[in-house]
Amino acid sequence: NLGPVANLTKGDIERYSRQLILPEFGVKGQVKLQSTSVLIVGAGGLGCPAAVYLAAAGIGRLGVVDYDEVELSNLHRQILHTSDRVGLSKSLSIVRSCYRLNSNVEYVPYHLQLSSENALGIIKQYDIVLDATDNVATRYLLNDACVLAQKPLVSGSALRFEGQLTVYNNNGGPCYRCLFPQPPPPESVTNCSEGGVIGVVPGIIGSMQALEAIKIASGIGSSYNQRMLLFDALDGTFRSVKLRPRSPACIVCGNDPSITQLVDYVQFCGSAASDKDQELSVL
Amino acid sequence: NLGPVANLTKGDIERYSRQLILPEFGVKGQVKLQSTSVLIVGAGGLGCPAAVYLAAAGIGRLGVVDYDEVELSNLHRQILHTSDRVGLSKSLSIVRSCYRLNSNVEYVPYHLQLSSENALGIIKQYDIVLDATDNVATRYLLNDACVLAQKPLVSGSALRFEGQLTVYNNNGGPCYRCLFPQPPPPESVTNCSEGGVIGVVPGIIGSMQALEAIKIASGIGSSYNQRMLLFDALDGTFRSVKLRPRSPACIVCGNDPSITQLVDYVQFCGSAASDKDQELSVL
Amino acid sequence: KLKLNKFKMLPVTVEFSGGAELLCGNVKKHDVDLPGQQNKWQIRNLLVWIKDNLIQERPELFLLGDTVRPGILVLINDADWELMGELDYELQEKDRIVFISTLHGG
Amino acid sequence: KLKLNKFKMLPVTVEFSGGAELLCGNVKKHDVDLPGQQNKWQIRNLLVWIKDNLIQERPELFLLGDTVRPGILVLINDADWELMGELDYELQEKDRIVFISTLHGG
Ligand SMILES: [Zn+2]
Ligand SMILES: [Zn+2]
Repeated sequence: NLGPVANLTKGDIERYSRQLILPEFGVKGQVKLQSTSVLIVGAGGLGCPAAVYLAAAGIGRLGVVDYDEVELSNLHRQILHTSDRVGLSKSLSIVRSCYRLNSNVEYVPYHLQLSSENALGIIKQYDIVLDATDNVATRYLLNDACVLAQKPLVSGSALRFEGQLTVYNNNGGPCYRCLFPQPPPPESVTNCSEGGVIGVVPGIIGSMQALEAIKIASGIGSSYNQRMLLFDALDGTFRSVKLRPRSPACIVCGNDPSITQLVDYVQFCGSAASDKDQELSVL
Repeated sequence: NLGPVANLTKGDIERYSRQLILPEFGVKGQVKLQSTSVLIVGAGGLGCPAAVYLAAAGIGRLGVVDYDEVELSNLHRQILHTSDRVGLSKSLSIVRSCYRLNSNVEYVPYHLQLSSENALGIIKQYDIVLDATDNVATRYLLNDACVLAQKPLVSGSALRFEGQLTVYNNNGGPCYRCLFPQPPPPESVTNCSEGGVIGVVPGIIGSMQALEAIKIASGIGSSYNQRMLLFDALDGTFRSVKLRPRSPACIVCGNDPSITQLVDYVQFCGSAASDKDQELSVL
Repeated sequence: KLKLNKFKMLPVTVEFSGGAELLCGNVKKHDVDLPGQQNKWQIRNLLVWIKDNLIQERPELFLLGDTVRPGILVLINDADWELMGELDYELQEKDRIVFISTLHGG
Repeated sequence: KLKLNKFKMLPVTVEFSGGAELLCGNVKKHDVDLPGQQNKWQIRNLLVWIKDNLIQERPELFLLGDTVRPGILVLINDADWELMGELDYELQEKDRIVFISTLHGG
């Protein structure tokens, strides 16, 4: 007994049959998924696998934000772009690739840089947000916007042979600021352009972001509230660690927040929202 | 100091720059990768992510074996196929998608069913083999062929919310028969058509297969010789367990093997090499 | 009248995955107290106890003769049971024994 | 002449990841014996000991004042140190203390 099928077309039932027959997911999970909207911020190494698996599973609406264009040096890890799209908008490129896989999803490419001015207006239109960005300033911006708009933030990151994953601002778990009230010193921050990355590492973390978003959307719930996954590709190990809960003293998600609207994150972090213009640093 | 660049073109250096700057990988790793050939058997949920990340990283030659054509019910997890390719050869579909991402790789699609007659001839032309199949008979066939041809076998599998990964026949580790001398009773075997699967689970396992193949090819070496990764997507946990070493008594990889050429695997397993025609079973 | 067991109970964790949990009412993790007995608990005794106490359907998909059926991998504290003595392994308190049905899908 | 320490050494494991290992000669795992001392070893003492004994370059990217610099997450036996008392936590034998530099790339 698979439950109600009212909202699923015959084509849906065939396309999604292999997940419909899972009792933990089923028609109920599929219908919920199809009525959920997910915003992916960052159309790079994390955003590509996250987008394609959410599209494949039949998410209702998928927004993709990126201000950048496809470059040749992206293609070792950003698997939804193609050689002949070098120079094209990354968000548009992701949408084109996902559309060919599943045209039932509503796609919204945003070719723009997320900012304190536009973030809340965009995020408010989505149920779940994925942080697939590549810099500290946008990570704080996205965190604060998700707290203010009350959206769960599925956060992934990758560098060299390592990856990290957690879900912020969900079910009593911490937000990014609860964990990191102060930004790191700019000279301690390394991005993929400077530090390098094995392409399949963001592939695995981005896929995990899609998985956790699917679990939240379908009602299963995330395994990474107040937990963080640490992946080391060199020795092939995954470690799951317990994090602090939401901090009542947090200046954005606490009981008496002092941040009630978005601020200037480039100033706060002392670094720009780009992975291109920074000088080489140690870690 | 990045080492010799003799074998890398200017285009290569730009395309792979983010992995070239990793000291553990570097130009040396890239050159090794580009002179390595990988055969992926199975162009489905595991084969798609494995193929695309190997292609993106710049593997030298990529062979893809599958006898099947794209179906609509594949598309929730087999992310390199597209809606308008339903009916097209899966191996060809994977090659077309990978070619658009990286045309520097030599692609060889095999639209055929791997059999005791053709397996050795194909496998001998590759350095590393990925088991991305969906049935027991082909898994034993592939194991025996890799032992006879002395190739490492990076094995992945996925069902429902779970995935498993290991590397057989490598560095003193066991082969599939060392671990499982007898095939499971056919009524205990479930495939993705019957049991269902969350699409991103083979996505994560297939990506891990690509990672281990890249580590073997580039000289880093695999973390999964004599180890198995167990992934449970429902609770988001990964567990790595220690396996037995190669068995001296193994009938194919042991000291006095009785299997010195490929046998009849459908008869051995009591089941056909297809995920379509079997009756529903419990697990 | 209560019949007291003069031997100490042995607490262990028994887990099933890869589909083997479907034989146990779809419950993956079982914290169990094995009844006290004069002899040490070996894996061979545990298998019988599991068949009698945890398996709810189709025991032939768990046991074949006196051992697990082909295709089930047994782990003792995250190591292949072949490294630990297989059926002869003597259970210790808090041991974690895992039965994994190997997957074949892709 | 050997100067004997009458207090017992404290063996712990210190690990670095996410790039923090680059400050320690790119070595991720350090099994160390902390010298015996009259008072209990707290994390606050460990930080100083690490700075003096493991950090090979740019200590300002590890410590800021008497605590770790912003952006480093400290784990005590796989739990966020904030759950364990932070600087005041008293080290136990075989504890595993991990310093993770958070990643921002994608
Ligand atoms: Zn907070
Ligand atoms: Zn063998």
